[in-house]
Amino acid sequence: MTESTPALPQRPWRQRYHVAAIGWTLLLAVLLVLSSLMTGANFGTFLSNIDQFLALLVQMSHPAWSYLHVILQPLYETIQMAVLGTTIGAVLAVPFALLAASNLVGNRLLRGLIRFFLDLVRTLPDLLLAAIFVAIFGIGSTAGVITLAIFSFGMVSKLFYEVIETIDMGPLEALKSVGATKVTIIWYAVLPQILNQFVSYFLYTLEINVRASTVLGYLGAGGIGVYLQRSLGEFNYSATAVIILATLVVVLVIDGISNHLRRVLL
Amino acid sequence: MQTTLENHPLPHLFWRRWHWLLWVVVVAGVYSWAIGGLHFTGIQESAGSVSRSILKGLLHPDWAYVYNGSGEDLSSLILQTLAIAFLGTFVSALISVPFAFWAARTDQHWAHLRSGSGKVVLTLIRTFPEIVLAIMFIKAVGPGSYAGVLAVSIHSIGMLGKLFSESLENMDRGAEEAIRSAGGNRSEILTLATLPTIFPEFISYTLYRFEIAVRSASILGMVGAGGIGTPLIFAIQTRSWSRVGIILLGIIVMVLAIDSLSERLRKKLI
Amino acid sequence: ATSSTSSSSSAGYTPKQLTVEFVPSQNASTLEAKAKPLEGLLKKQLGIPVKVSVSTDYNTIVEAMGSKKVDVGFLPPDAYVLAHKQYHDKVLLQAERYGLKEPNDQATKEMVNYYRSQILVRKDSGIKSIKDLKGKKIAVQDTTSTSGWIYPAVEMMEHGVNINKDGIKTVQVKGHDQGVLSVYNKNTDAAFVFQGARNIVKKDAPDIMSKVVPIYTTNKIPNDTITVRGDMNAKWQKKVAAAFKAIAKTKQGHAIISSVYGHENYTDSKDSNFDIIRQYDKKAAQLNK
Amino acid sequence: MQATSTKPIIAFHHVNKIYANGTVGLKDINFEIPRGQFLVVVGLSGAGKSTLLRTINRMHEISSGEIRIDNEPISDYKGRALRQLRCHIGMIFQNFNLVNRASVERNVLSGLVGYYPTWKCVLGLFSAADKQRAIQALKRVSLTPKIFTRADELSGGQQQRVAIARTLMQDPKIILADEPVASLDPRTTKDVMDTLQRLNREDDITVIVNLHSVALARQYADRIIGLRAGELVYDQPIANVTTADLDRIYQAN
Amino acid sequence: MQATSTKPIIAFHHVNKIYANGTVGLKDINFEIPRGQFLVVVGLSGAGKSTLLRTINRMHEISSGEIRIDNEPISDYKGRALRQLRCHIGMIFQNFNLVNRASVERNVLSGLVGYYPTWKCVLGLFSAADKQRAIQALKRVSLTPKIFTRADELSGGQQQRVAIARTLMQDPKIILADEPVASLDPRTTKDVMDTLQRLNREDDITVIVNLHSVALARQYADRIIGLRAGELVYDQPIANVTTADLDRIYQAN
Ligand SMILES: Nc1ncnc2c1ncn2[C@@H]1O[C@H](COP(=O)(O)OP(=O)(O)OP(=O)(O)O)[C@@H](O)[C@H]1O
Ligand SMILES: Nc1ncnc2c1ncn2[C@@H]1O[C@H](COP(=O)(O)OP(=O)(O)OP(=O)(O)O)[C@@H](O)[C@H]1O
Ligand SMILES: [Mg+2]
Ligand SMILES: [Mg+2]
Repeated sequence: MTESTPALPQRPWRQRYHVAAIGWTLLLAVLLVLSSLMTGANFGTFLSNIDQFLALLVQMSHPAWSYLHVILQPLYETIQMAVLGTTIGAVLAVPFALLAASNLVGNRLLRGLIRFFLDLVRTLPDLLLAAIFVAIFGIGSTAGVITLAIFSFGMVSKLFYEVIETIDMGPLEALKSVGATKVTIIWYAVLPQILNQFVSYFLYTLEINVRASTVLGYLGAGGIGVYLQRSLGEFNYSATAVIILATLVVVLVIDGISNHLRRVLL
Repeated sequence: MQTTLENHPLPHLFWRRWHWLLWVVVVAGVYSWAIGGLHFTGIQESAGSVSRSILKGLLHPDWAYVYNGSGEDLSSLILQTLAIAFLGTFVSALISVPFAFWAARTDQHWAHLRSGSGKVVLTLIRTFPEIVLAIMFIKAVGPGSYAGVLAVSIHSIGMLGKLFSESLENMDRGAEEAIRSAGGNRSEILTLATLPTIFPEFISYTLYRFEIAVRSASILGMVGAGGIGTPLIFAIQTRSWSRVGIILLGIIVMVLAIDSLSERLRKKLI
Repeated sequence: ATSSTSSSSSAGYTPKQLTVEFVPSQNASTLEAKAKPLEGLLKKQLGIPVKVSVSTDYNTIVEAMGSKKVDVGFLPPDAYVLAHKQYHDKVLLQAERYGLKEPNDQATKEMVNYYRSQILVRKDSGIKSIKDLKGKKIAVQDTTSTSGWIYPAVEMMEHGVNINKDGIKTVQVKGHDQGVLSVYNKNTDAAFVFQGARNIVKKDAPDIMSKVVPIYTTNKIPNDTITVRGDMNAKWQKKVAAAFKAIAKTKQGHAIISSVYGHENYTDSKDSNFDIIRQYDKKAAQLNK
Repeated sequence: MQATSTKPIIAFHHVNKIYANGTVGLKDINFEIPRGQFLVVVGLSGAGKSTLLRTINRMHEISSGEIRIDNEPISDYKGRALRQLRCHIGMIFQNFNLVNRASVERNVLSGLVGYYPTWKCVLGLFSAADKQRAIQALKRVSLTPKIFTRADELSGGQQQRVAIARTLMQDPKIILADEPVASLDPRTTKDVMDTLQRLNREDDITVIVNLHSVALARQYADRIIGLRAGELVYDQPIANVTTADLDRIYQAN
Repeated sequence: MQATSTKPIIAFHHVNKIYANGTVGLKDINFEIPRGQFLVVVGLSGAGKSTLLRTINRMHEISSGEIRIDNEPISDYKGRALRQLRCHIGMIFQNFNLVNRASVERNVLSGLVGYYPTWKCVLGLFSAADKQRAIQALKRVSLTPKIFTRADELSGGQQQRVAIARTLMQDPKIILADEPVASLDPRTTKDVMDTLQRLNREDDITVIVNLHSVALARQYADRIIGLRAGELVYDQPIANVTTADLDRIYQAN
């Protein structure tokens, strides 16, 4: 065994001096400094005023449980809106996601168009959607459901085509090799593979929608958000706490169902 | 080849074949409750003229608002929104790492309590409305985009912590095992195996969350925590649709640009 | 929550930099999220740096004034009453606007420091008076809204109609424009809105003035306030008040406050101007029991 | 062992395959496969074995030359005709390619989709006779007791046998198997290879198998062909195959 | 081939391992491994081969019995002492377990973790001498040209050789290899097994390998032991091993 040093490969100087890593770090630092300047961020101010931050938390730490019966109905309404909105959005998302997946659709142009459309939908702020649909459908659940449906559509379709792109192509090949049509292939080989992911993303979106309704209420799209705003307007933070906790329970339940279903469907 | 049934009786489980019916009933129940519980408003009498004027406004955006040098135009507010989202997401990503380790369910038994409590805390943070957080921070640091940054930093922990902890749960533990078998201790395993393995996924989630923060920074504007949200809300409230149009256009351009940038970054990372 | 008995001395808080935040009320139909012009004007008057910010929600202003992060707030009357109660904030000025008169909410030449609330119905509905509202559906604002709930509800009671009984169904809507539209679209039979709210939807529904008309107009409601932190020293309170008044007098200043906030002028105000609001609040609270 | 004098079921004429990125997959391949033969293809990794197999049922398109099945050139088949062709060629994959979440029965029945209209497939409306055939197919691979089990609850060898049963449903004239026993343990390997041999002998199905293991190749093949860098470098009936020959195929160039 | 008369480096005495869920991993295992032996462990999937290997460096804890290394019982080792023990035992995994995104050099150097204080490892402050050793280790597995390449850009066989180089950095007395060549092609398999053999012969490292392939076992082992359902059912020096024996190990009970 000779101890001579074998010839090592040459590294370009960019690699030897970690140019990329240093460059990225610098860029990050510069961006951070710029945004701190722009937003006037100053950690000291926050620390010295932390008691003011906590003041509201202290008020919230005594939830006014009697408020619960007031918000139960709007909470149901929130869930109902979220369920319908998410369902409509998710169902519409399926065909679009299939068409946007690069491993199912070879046609780049079609895929590009579909993706651009989906991107566009996702950029629409839900606030604006809510405002427009309130203007069209008036105050109430219809506007809320449609807003949530569009929001869910944008979100689910993206999550979904990303999942489709990671499926095992083996079963698709197997079906192709027995002479199956496209639709059959999707039905037999694609859908079963993504079903549990679909369910879990559906529930994830549902959860987001339940939370989103606290914001949508601000614009009159119904649900618990109206009461959140009212409690804040009355400086009634113990009621705010009840609203938050009630929402938390709903979200935890959805989370629990999601975890359970994921295990069952795995 | 005769029938097989005598030598290999087919397993026939009634429950197994029909349990999906139960699911159908449950799901149908949920939906009838959801549909029955809401009262739907139809299309309004004013819908026609309202949508027409909305459409007209959106199609004739208020171009003068794009830049007017006052520092309160679309371009400066969009920049401000980006700064809020960027700084907020960055801080949030840092804080989320310990939260993720707290909430990740690893194989030990005692971990259930730890990860369970971590998960509930993360859910609470996620559920805590951004608006309320913003009010709390405005109380602490005054109105303006700094409060927005803080609100985004804290609120994003809820989601980032969850995503991070899930990727910790699902990661390939091979490299960790290798370091352990070579005699590494906990911190060596963490820094030499766990973090390098998980790093790209963390970055990718952070970018994803950044995109969301950009979009939702408009919500913060409602309470005066900075960004493009305030003028958007005002424009909506006063039904100035051409102003809404230009702001929307700005948001679309900004989000599309961010999306494609972060998409490219993410591809590079993985 | 500091006690503020310092109004007569120069003791108390002396601002080095003045922080101003406002919530535009919907009465101004040319609402803009503009802060910079006012910053410049105030700075010229006061000689210290001024920071102006905008919010759509007065809760943040009250809370930020409570935590001494905001020195001056533009608050609607109901918010002022709450702020005074919570943090002893002090009203300096009230805004003045041109008065409105019927029909069709025409602007008068007279400057007033109050506004009113109206009950709107469709002209073809056959509802002529408050009595006809029994058994009907009414669009209202939040229960904290002065013009969208408290004044009209209390005055209806005085006319013998209890909004929470008498078969009346209330629908809470968000924004006075929505109230107007819900009547226009026949979703509700009536709506409580501030006088002039129909102007907001004029662009979207040009025939609004002829289709939707008021059947009742309430008493005067005090206009928006300019309120300062309770612990600000008296000298500075005077200085701030003077500055705002001076701005409203100059041509350039007037143009800005008028176009951005819908304010035409400022007059001195005192806390007792808002006792009327407190009375109405009390009555409304009884009504809700 | 079958006579090599019968009319060929598959014939390659000057077949070339160049991948889009310029890689040469196959280079001027010429040979014929008689009906009922058990043909084993050997070669280094990347030699083109999978490529060769996949051109036969047009899972890959060839760049030039001609492949004939039953004396028909298959290159022009499109849509329905192509699906009909594939109907009669079974394919078995190294990693089984079952739908993991579906039951064994459903996986086996999916071999029939080429014979059913799409809407019947989607609704799962298979005739009772065909369900009976699925049971028979499972019986031939000794898996009837697992009929309602989910595919991912089976061991590797069992999964591969499900894949074979799926192929049997197609009533194939040809079975293509691409490294069907890599990653299986020795006993399961024997199981699977024996099953293939039985199909070849009992039903006279032509079987073409890619194998990495020379020992297996010698044990089961009627004939061995060797590929290297896309070229056919070896072609002998089993009687003439020597160890030295095989070693040579495995030498890199 | 080493004499079996030297003092054993590893000794199992009545070792039992029962998993938390009740599965019996090992059942009353008794045997000794002399220093410098090349031992191959065979057995069906699930027989307990991995379990056996992993108890040696305490990646798994045993339930009862005793394992001695260099005549020291290892069960009580904790913290530092345990890490010291692991320092001198190299482990090679079926799926390599490299940090994919790190360079080959860094992966190899990570074998030194047991020898360096934590903070130096974390900051990557390895001595020049150790960097030189890493180059030597890579040379022994013929991978020096790839030293700055990212691990995930290597082929499977190359990755496994990086894993071996990492193990060499530990300067191990024992190498444990858990199916190091499953999923590798024959030529790469030979590469990897030859490397292990060289380490065994040249450096007198005791090598214990789990293998699925009987052919490989016979080719490289000094001695073969067989497990079935957690029990040691076979133990013979290579000279006495017959094909019939091995077939018997693979029979299910
Ligand atoms: N889709 C593809 N695009 C480009 N090149 C490909 C593609 N598929 C295979 N190749 C290349 O074609 C050559 C032959 O590949 P093929 O898969 O047929 O080899 P193989 O003999 O089956 O190898 P293995 O034993 O590893 O499966 C290889 O060099 C491979 O890299
Ligand atoms: N962490 C664990 N918890 C419970 N049971 C386990 C665990 N790990 C392994 N087992 C079980 O212990 C038995 C022995 O497993 P082991 O992994 O040692 O088998 P093996 O011989 O290495 O098999 P293979 O060839 O598949 O790797 C198996 O029945 C296995 O299911
Ligand atoms: Mg291949
Ligand atoms: Mg194992």
